[in-house]
Amino acid sequence: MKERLRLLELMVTIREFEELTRRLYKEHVIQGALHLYIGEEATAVGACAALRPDDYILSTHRGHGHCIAKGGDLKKMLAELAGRRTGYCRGRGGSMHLFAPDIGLMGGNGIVGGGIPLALGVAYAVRYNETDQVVVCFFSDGASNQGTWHESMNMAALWNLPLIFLCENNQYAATTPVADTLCVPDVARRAAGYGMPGEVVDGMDVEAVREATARAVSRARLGEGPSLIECVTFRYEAHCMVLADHRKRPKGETERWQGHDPIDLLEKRLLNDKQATSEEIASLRQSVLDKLQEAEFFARESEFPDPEEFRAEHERGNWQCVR
Amino acid sequence: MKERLRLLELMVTIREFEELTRRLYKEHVIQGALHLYIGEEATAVGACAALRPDDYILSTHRGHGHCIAKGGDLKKMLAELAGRRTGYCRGRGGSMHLFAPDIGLMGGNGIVGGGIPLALGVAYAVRYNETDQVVVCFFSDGASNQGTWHESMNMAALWNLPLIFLCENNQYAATTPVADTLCVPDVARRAAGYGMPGEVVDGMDVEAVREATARAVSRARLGEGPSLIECVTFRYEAHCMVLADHRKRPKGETERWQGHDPIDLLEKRLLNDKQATSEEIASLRQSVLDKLQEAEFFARESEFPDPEEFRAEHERGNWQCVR
Amino acid sequence: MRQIRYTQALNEALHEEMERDPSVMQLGEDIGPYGGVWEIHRGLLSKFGPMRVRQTPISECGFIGLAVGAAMSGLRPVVEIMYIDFITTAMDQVINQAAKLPLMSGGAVKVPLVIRGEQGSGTREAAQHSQNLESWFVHTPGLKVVMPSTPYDAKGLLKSAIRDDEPVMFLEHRLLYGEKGEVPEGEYVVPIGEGIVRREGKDLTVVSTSYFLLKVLEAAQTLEAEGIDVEVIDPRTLMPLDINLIVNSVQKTGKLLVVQEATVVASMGAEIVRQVVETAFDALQATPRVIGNAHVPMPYSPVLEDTCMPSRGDLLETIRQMAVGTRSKRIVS
Amino acid sequence: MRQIRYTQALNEALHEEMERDPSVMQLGEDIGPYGGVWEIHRGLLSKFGPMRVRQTPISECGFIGLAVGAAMSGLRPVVEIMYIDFITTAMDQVINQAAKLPLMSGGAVKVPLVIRGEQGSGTREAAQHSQNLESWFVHTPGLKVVMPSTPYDAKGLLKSAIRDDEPVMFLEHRLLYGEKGEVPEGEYVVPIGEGIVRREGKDLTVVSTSYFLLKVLEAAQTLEAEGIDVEVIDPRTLMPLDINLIVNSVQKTGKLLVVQEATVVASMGAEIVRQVVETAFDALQATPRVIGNAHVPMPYSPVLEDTCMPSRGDLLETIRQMAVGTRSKRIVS
Ligand SMILES: Cc1ncc(C[n+]2csc(CCOP(=O)(O)OP(=O)(O)O)c2C)c(N)n1
Ligand SMILES: Cc1ncc(C[n+]2csc(CCOP(=O)(O)OP(=O)(O)O)c2C)c(N)n1
Ligand SMILES: [Mg+2]
Ligand SMILES: [Mg+2]
Repeated sequence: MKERLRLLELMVTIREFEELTRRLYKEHVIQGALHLYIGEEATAVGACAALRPDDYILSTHRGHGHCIAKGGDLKKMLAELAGRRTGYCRGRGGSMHLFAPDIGLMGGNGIVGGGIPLALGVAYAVRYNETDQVVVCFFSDGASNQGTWHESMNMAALWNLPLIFLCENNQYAATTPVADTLCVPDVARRAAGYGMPGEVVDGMDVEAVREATARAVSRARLGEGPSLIECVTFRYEAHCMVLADHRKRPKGETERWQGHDPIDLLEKRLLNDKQATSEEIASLRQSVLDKLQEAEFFARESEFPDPEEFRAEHERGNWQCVR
Repeated sequence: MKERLRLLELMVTIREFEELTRRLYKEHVIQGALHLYIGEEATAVGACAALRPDDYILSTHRGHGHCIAKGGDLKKMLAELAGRRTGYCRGRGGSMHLFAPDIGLMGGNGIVGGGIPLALGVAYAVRYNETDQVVVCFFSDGASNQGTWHESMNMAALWNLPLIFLCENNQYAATTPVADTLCVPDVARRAAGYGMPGEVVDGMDVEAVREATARAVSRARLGEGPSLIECVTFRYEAHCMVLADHRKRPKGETERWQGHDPIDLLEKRLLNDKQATSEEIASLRQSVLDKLQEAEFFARESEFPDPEEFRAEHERGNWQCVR
Repeated sequence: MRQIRYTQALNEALHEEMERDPSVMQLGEDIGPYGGVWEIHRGLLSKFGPMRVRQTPISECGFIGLAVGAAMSGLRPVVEIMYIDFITTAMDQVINQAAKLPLMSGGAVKVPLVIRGEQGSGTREAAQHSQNLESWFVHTPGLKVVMPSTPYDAKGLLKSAIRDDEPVMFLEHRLLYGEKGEVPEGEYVVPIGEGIVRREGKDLTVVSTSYFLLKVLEAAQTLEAEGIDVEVIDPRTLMPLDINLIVNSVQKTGKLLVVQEATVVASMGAEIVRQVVETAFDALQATPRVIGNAHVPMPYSPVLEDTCMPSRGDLLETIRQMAVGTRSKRIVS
Repeated sequence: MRQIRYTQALNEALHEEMERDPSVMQLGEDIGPYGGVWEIHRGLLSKFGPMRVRQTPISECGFIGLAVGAAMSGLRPVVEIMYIDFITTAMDQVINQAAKLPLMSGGAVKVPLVIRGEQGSGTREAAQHSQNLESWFVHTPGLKVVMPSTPYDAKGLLKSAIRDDEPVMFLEHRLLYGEKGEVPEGEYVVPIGEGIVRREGKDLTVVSTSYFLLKVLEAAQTLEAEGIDVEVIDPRTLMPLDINLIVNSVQKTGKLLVVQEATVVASMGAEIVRQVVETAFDALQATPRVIGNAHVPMPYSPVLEDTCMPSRGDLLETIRQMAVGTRSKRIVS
């Protein structure tokens, strides 16, 4: 029960975090690229729930959820998104580039498919060091059509690496529906071409995701090699803050998925199974909001990085050509 | 019967052509990179036998066989290999870069896997122009692990292009055996991940290759989309003229494959089926040698390109920085 | 004359060229129903259908290769790369295929291909979305490189690029997309390879392209009040470069400043200096200079991004120094 | 001192560094039982086993990415790219990942990675196997770029590169592989960022790297007989560049010639001119020049390849002209 509440809390944290970033973006506190994870909370939370703290994940451009699910510090996250020196990357990375090796997050990535070979390398290092850690590589449907995906699937299988390819099939790559880019009905069936187990799971069901990931994790830990898991999920919002692609979706599509919302789903289970009351859930949400308020305060109050210091740090910066 | 003799003639032509290039390389008439096709004759000849003259092929770094099988002019080929102005590419391309659009050869390629997306584009143009031509894309086992292969397989299937992915699995990529690079026993099984038919055929049996290709061609012509064919074959010689990797193969491996030689195989069939006599075969070989001698003479006698002319042709050449 | 946005000018060029020539086609991500994330493909899909307006998977290497193959086969593909930063995933097809096959084939195939996309810094998108990569393409034989700074040039040069038989890298800047400018109705082209004097002056030649050109023109305006008379040249095409236009100007002003957004080391700016020095060394009355972005991967934080780019103040100061500062005192034997 | 080949020097560096540091590992095609197509990996697999000497599929983007990920995790991968031309297939991992992640992560991860491989023209391998791409990497913030010309430097710089915490592009030349030179037994390193005066002289500074340096030294020797006294500088590292060494030399000779194999436009040569002009304009007594390969994709035919590269005669002639020719007569106000 505790565990289920924890899953709920993480999903609520992600959702509310995203709502907060949306507000901060409108205020220009956050700038640049911002991709919301709303609707997909169950995949990050379910997958990371099957991991140990010392396991690794690699994230994408849509990475806030992954970071929170792996135990990321909300303050450092928001500070990073706001470009402050107290952020995870001292303000140098921003939303798409959260790095937190201390919690096993080896980075987001602004290049679609760009992080997949990096995950391969992290998994390679795990085997090199002969530990029993595992690596989860998050990517979405769009990225699965990049050449890097194929090359990495092949090498992971060839060398039996402890790597879980975790596809968040959220039905779209930017404005493009998955049926327009993927020549087969699902990504998972491609696993067979690499002699790897491939499984499709309900990506809105956090417990189903956790179970599927746990199976793959235990294979990987036992040295039985990589797996591919495809979580069927949905992005409720726009691709990013400057596109309004979600407005052009087929009528009713978003609503249909919202009817199968991952947070609602788990809440209902908790209530049904009498593991929590509505009041408890409400107070959990409130405590999340409180933490986020603190984080917001922290980010807003944090200093920006110091340009002087930055220039001094980068002596090859050729600064005499800038000014 | 005529047809079978034609297949034999083409295979013998390829083999003898390669023997000739080897000699010319030692004499420095041919320079740079030279990759012999000896042992693999049945794949090019079998595949091209299923094509019409106006169909297209795309070739690789090991492309002499493809060019001959598609009807290439031996003189222009050898002249190209010798860097003469009478060559297929006026001496600018050399061995890895035979282009002969007049016979449907849209180029060799020095980048492993680099030609696969080009084949996709040629097939796209065929559909664009609404003709019933088809395109065969040759590549070997090594190239199948490049990202371009995956991206091209997906798009070819997605848009139902008249493209045949023809894998010449010759067991090695340079010095590396296929088992060290391919995480599954064969390339063909990856076709399923693209909803494409995938077939393994005996690449030493020219008629088997022709039949398999013919099936794929007829699908493609009818608008039923791409196919993958894997021809199991073997490269008898070194990867190229400057490596001696073939000397380091497991004992007896090359000999085993030579015991299943594509030319011998077809010769035996012709003799068995009484479609040719030994004398006829000997005279066929002789006529091939005669043609090659003519081609050699042509290449040797041909002029080199004129540097002056070349410089004049390339006005952006920045020639004042060269001399 | 009517004023239209840069993106609209591009959109018009695509519409007109696709109407004019049935072999012209579009490839790229999200260019279908949505009309492209930059909205440059609006209306194309419904008018020309999916064969000619092909929305692709995120497979840049594959679809740029497709474009090269299609171009070899007689089509004229125009490919959108959403951010130039992503061209790294397809460099082989650009560099080893598109740029080289026409020569390697001895002319047996042509590659009439346009790869267009936006680049640039200044939008807080961090290092993987902030590069200016024109110098790579300029350095690569076999490519033409175009960098229009106005809606007029964007339209006219895109039409020229599409009609060109060689591969053209057509580099836009996302901060130019919202800029408006005069664009006549009806047919015109801007030839590839011709620069333009954007402002005449006698004290200093400033060469600048793309979005930075706007800042240079604004600085020139400001400095006019101080009596500094800046000549501003927009090469528009970087390969081939209209070096005569630049050299003539330097012959007049005796001074050269290149202002670019790209990092400076081994860049187009360095190249312009090299060429000017080589052809007009004796005309130079001061050290020629290049200013541009710092040599660091672009950081996200607004304060850091700003410190990595020449500011308005930096620009004014550099021009002032060069225009009125002490001249070189050297006497040559 | 013993003389060994360039490839053997590299091989020794790999052996020694792998012995010294268990986190050093090798990745690349054909580097296993065969020992690499250039034979630089001889003996490594049997000594260190397949985890540390990993022969890869032809998946450059994937295995360079693997190397970046492994480097982020504390290993020190050394990747062989068989010809630098093939780096185009992996540019994203080099440019957007290796070069940028250390900064973007705010230092949370390091990428101690060496990508080494040979480049160059002159072997009749045509345009897809003949490029010199150092200028791209020099232009890209976040990378160091090394180009050793002797076996001694090859070994010493490779050891430094492996110990460096930043990604290093280590660019060899296949025509150097057979060259022999003095290499002491035992431990030494050559620091990254230090150039060297290969020959002292007073008439002209020639800056050259890699294989062309050998031709420059030979030309200098020849010209000595004509009384032309050439100073030859080998920067060895292009990023960071030992510009002081070059500028000091130009202060002395008053003349600069850069000789490179890369095409000239927007290249390292242009950059050296830019920096010298910017810091030592007044010292220049003649127009600085850059010579290098023609701006065309390299054709196969020997006669054409030769015409695209500066010949020995071209080199002699250029040096002669610059050394003894008419000096610039300009008098500056
Ligand atoms: C190589 C590359 N191509 C294109 C883009 C632009 N882009 C950013 S996100 C995105 C869509 C990604 O789709 P998907 O992989 O399904 O991830 P999702 O956004 O659905 O999480 C695109 C096209 C990019 N960042 N990198
Ligand atoms: C992208 C790239 N990587 C590496 C090479 C070097 N190389 C040339 S041929 C070859 C082996 C190719 O193997 P395969 O695809 O099986 O073709 P085969 O030689 O067996 O016909 C390699 C590694 C190359 N030309 N291009
Ligand atoms: Mg998606
Ligand atoms: Mg092979």
